[in-house]
Amino acid sequence: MNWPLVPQQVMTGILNGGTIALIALGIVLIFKASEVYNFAHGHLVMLGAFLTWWFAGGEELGNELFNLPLWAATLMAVLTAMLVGLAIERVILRPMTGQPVLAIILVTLGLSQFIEGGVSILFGAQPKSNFPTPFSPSDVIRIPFPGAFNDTIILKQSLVASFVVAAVASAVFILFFQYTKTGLAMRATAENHEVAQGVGIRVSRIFGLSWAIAGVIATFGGVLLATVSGVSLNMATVVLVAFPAVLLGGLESFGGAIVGGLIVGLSQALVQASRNIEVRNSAEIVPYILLLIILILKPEGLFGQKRIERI
Amino acid sequence: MAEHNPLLRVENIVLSFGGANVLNRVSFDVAEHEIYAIIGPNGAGKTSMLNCISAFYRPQEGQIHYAGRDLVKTPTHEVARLGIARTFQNIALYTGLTTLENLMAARHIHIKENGLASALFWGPARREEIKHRRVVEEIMDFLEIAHIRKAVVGALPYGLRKRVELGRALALEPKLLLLDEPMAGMNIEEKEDMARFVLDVHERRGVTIILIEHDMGLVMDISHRVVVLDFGSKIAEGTPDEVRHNPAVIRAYLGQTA
Amino acid sequence: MLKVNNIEVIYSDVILVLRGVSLAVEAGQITALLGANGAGKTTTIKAITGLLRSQQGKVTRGSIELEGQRIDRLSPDAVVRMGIAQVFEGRRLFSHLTVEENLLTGMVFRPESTRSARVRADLEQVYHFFPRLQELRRRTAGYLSGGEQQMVAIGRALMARPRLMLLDEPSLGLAPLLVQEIFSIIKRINAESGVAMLLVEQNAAVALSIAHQAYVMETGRVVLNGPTEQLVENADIKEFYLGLTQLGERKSYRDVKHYRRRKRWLG
Amino acid sequence: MAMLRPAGDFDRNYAQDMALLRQPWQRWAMLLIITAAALIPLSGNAYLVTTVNRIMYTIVAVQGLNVLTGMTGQISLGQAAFMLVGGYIVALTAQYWGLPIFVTLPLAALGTGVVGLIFGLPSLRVKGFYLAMATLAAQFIIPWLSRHIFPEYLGGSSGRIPVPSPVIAGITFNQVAQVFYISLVVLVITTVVLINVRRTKLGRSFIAVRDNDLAAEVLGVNPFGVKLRAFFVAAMLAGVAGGLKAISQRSVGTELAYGLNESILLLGMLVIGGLGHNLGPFLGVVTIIFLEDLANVTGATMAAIFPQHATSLLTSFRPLFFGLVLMLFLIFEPRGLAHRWELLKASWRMRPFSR
Repeated sequence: MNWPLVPQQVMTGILNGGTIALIALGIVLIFKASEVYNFAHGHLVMLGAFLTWWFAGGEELGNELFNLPLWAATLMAVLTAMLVGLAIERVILRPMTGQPVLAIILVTLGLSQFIEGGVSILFGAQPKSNFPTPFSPSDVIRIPFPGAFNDTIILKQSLVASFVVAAVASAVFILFFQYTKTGLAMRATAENHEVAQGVGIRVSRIFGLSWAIAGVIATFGGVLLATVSGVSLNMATVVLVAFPAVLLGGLESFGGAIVGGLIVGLSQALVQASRNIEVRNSAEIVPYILLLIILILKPEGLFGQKRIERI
Repeated sequence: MAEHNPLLRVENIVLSFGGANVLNRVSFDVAEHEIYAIIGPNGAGKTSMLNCISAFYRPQEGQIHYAGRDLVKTPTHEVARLGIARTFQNIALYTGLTTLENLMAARHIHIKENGLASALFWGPARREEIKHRRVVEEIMDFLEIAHIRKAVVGALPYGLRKRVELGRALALEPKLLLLDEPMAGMNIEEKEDMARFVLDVHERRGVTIILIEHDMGLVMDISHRVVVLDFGSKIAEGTPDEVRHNPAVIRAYLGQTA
Repeated sequence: MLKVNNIEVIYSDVILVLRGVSLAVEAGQITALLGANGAGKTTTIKAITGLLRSQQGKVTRGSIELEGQRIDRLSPDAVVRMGIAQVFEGRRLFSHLTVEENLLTGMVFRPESTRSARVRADLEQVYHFFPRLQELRRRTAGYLSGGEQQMVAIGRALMARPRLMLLDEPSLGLAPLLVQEIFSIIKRINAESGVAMLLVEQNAAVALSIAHQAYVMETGRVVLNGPTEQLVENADIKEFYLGLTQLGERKSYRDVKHYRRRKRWLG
Repeated sequence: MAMLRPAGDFDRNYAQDMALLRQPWQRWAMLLIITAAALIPLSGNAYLVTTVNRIMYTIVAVQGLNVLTGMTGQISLGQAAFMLVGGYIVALTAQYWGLPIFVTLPLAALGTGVVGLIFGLPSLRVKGFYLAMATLAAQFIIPWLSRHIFPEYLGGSSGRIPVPSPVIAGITFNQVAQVFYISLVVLVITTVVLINVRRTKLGRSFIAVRDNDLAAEVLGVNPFGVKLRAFFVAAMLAGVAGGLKAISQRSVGTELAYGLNESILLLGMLVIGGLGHNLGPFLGVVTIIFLEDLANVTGATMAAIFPQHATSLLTSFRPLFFGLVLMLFLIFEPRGLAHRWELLKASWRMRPFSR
């Protein structure tokens, strides 16, 4: 271990973990509301990033339909993603109601492929480096920290900003769930569709709403990621680490998703403090190794509930 | 007869889930060649008791002695090898297999695997299949389900599926058969058929039977002894006549204005 | 007010569960629906609430009317909007929500906010009937005892301000003493708020003690009905549902015909 | 329905009832199909030979997936990674130990089988989605390892190593038209074995675990043991398929399509063909490979029309088509083409009473 690097990596890891946590929240939301394991969530994140880039006039051909500032482009992308979310629920998942887990997983995998092809046709397959981020790589905050490398911790402003946005978005999300009437209806639906219908909740509307919200937070996640590392098709695969995060925390728990996201971010950053090059290189698979360990030792996750099997 | 020759001895079973007591110090003996009924209101712990006997649930306390072993400590999949088979309250067939294959699947514990020969369906493997096919055909014939031997069970009507499930349990050639509401949701005629099969299994194959059933008439007719559970505790045990007139049973289960 | 006219219900296109069931619930009265396990009581309730469809069941004949309006084609949430609230068999609370949140789920379909004065008043009314729930309001529902859960389930249905309440086996798995308590509260709710009730019960004795009239079901049809004073005098009811005498003279299951050998073909 | 047979065709004993090819014409038809396949390389059509060869080894991989996912109900997102393992085993054992192909392929099967067992271990405690996640972990970890450990043997970051062409009876199989016959023989063997597995003890216990693992356990089947066997068999077949792919492409490595998308593709082929059905892998692989080629042609045509978007168009039609077809099948025909085939067969038997 290269100890002077550790404080720096801990901070970077936590900041990165914020975005992963936000993405993981979207997966947990869909699962809680409709028991769908959404393997296409990473692709929704990517789609959100591409949409924002496009609304911001990213093509730079001079004949763009839109050339909006970042905030407006994000807003437009969020609205579009909401509609996409609604459409996915209505067209793809509603006809699948009652199908086994395998079919549901496969249909989201099919959706992920479809989105990948669609994005590539609409926006081009090449990575985009001109995402309109308000920060440049040299915008950094230096915090004196004795014992760290050069006795300072350097934080990229883009990372700090994305962490703040992720934290605020997560907080808004959880407050909405906890304290609004719609949030209550969603939590009730998550527990039991039939009983929820039986107390007068329009369950299909709740499903649609969950997918719309998932589209929104996926887009936020996409924008945050793009601010840090640009826009590319590869994003979808990179954010698959949100799945280990979800399972680390336990599939049913929002708090768990956040903690899981932070753990994943932290573990990926910490291995980079190693002196061994192969360990440093393992950042991309460390979340999956953690995942295997948790599946064998505590399959229900750190905060999940054990299920009682009935026969 | 329980005193001389208990086949199964349940002792002080305590089972709880997340703090809720499901079974509370339940004990009883089942004699060899007996039809033993477990009755009680919904949620009394009857199915949980069967689940303990088939080693599906692990009670926190108590023992279940059978064939010189404590079933509480036996791996679930080994219980069938000891000669215990069962049916389930909400039919648990292998829905993607045919009737024939469902019964053959239950021969699992009896079929020898022949490695390469099985892979090529040749010689010994083929003879093994045919040998067990004979046993299974006997059972299908007995239960009058031979005409649906090649029908996928998921698509069969409820009454037939119940019968296939009984057939699957019999294909294990059990000494002890656990039946969880085998006649639930059937009309009188179907119930009569099922009662006939259960009695035949008992008489001809000498199988000991533990039965959960709600139809009191049926329980009283075919069982030798009855245990009554209420809130996870045993409140009475005895012959059908004794139980029927037990005031505690009338209060908790049969129902009467106090 | 509620009329069920000769309905037939089929599950998965094959299994006929109800074969022509008719019953009527009068405004302000408690109507009991009795019968053994598997007689079709719960199916009847599901046909009324529209919850059959989620289980591959459907009403293939007959109609269900609430004050003259047909409701048998409505979705479950629309039925609740019409003023029919139900208390599920086995209570079925949202076990991770608190007691008060559970009660509030009963009114989320109504337009007012959860913090409005009307809703507060409704909550107060529930706490008036079930004072114990007031102390437990912040507790997670899953950890309550069976009796307390039943109270929450009834309270949740009350929060819908229903015209008609359907209660499916409220005595299920409760100790006799608790059953008495719950049923006396049910009776009080009916008397004080005037809501009509359809009470499905296996425990005939306790159901008949509070109902105004009752229907008896067996294997998917109604076999007997009338005012409770009449029914408790009926010999069959006494014998089969109240367990007052020995079990009747019918053919024993031991005497049914025996297995015979048949021709066998390999299909 | 499926039991209806022409008048005069009876079974007199159980052996006849179990026979697969019941009538002489069925035997002849089978022989004819295999002979026809064997004649393809003589056509000299390179596209046809390459495609059919690819179809054959892909079928073997999907057959493995069919055992694990179709018959046993355990979702695997890692089949392509297991193919990579098989490819490396074939390449390394031939390169460094000079072993002949009828040793290297079985070694690939066994070696990959063992790797499969390791990633099957979580199935002791988890199922469904959780298990899919464990195999997803395999899909990331295995290719990563191949790029980062033993770079002198596995090719390191270059992502590929050469595979020596097999030599049988003095002839070097360095043409696809020659490798074709190896694939054909392997496919015939795996198909026969799998048909027999399906109708004997092991196959029934696979399906028992899929349909009701809890009941199976109570009735004497050890679900964990059965799932591990399924993982083993699936990985074995992936290993063999990977070996064939490596030999056909004459190199192996992460660069050559062994990623998550490839695993999803294999799973999609199985679903479209028909989960758990012996014919499923055949129908699914043929359909998807045909569609892929169609997508590639469409992409190329479009790229010629819009040259400024050429790269995007060339890569995007494949996932777009595949995702769409997979979703349509899951929504409208979740039992796949094999089920359609069964319906067709039934109506053929019922003619002229069927429409």
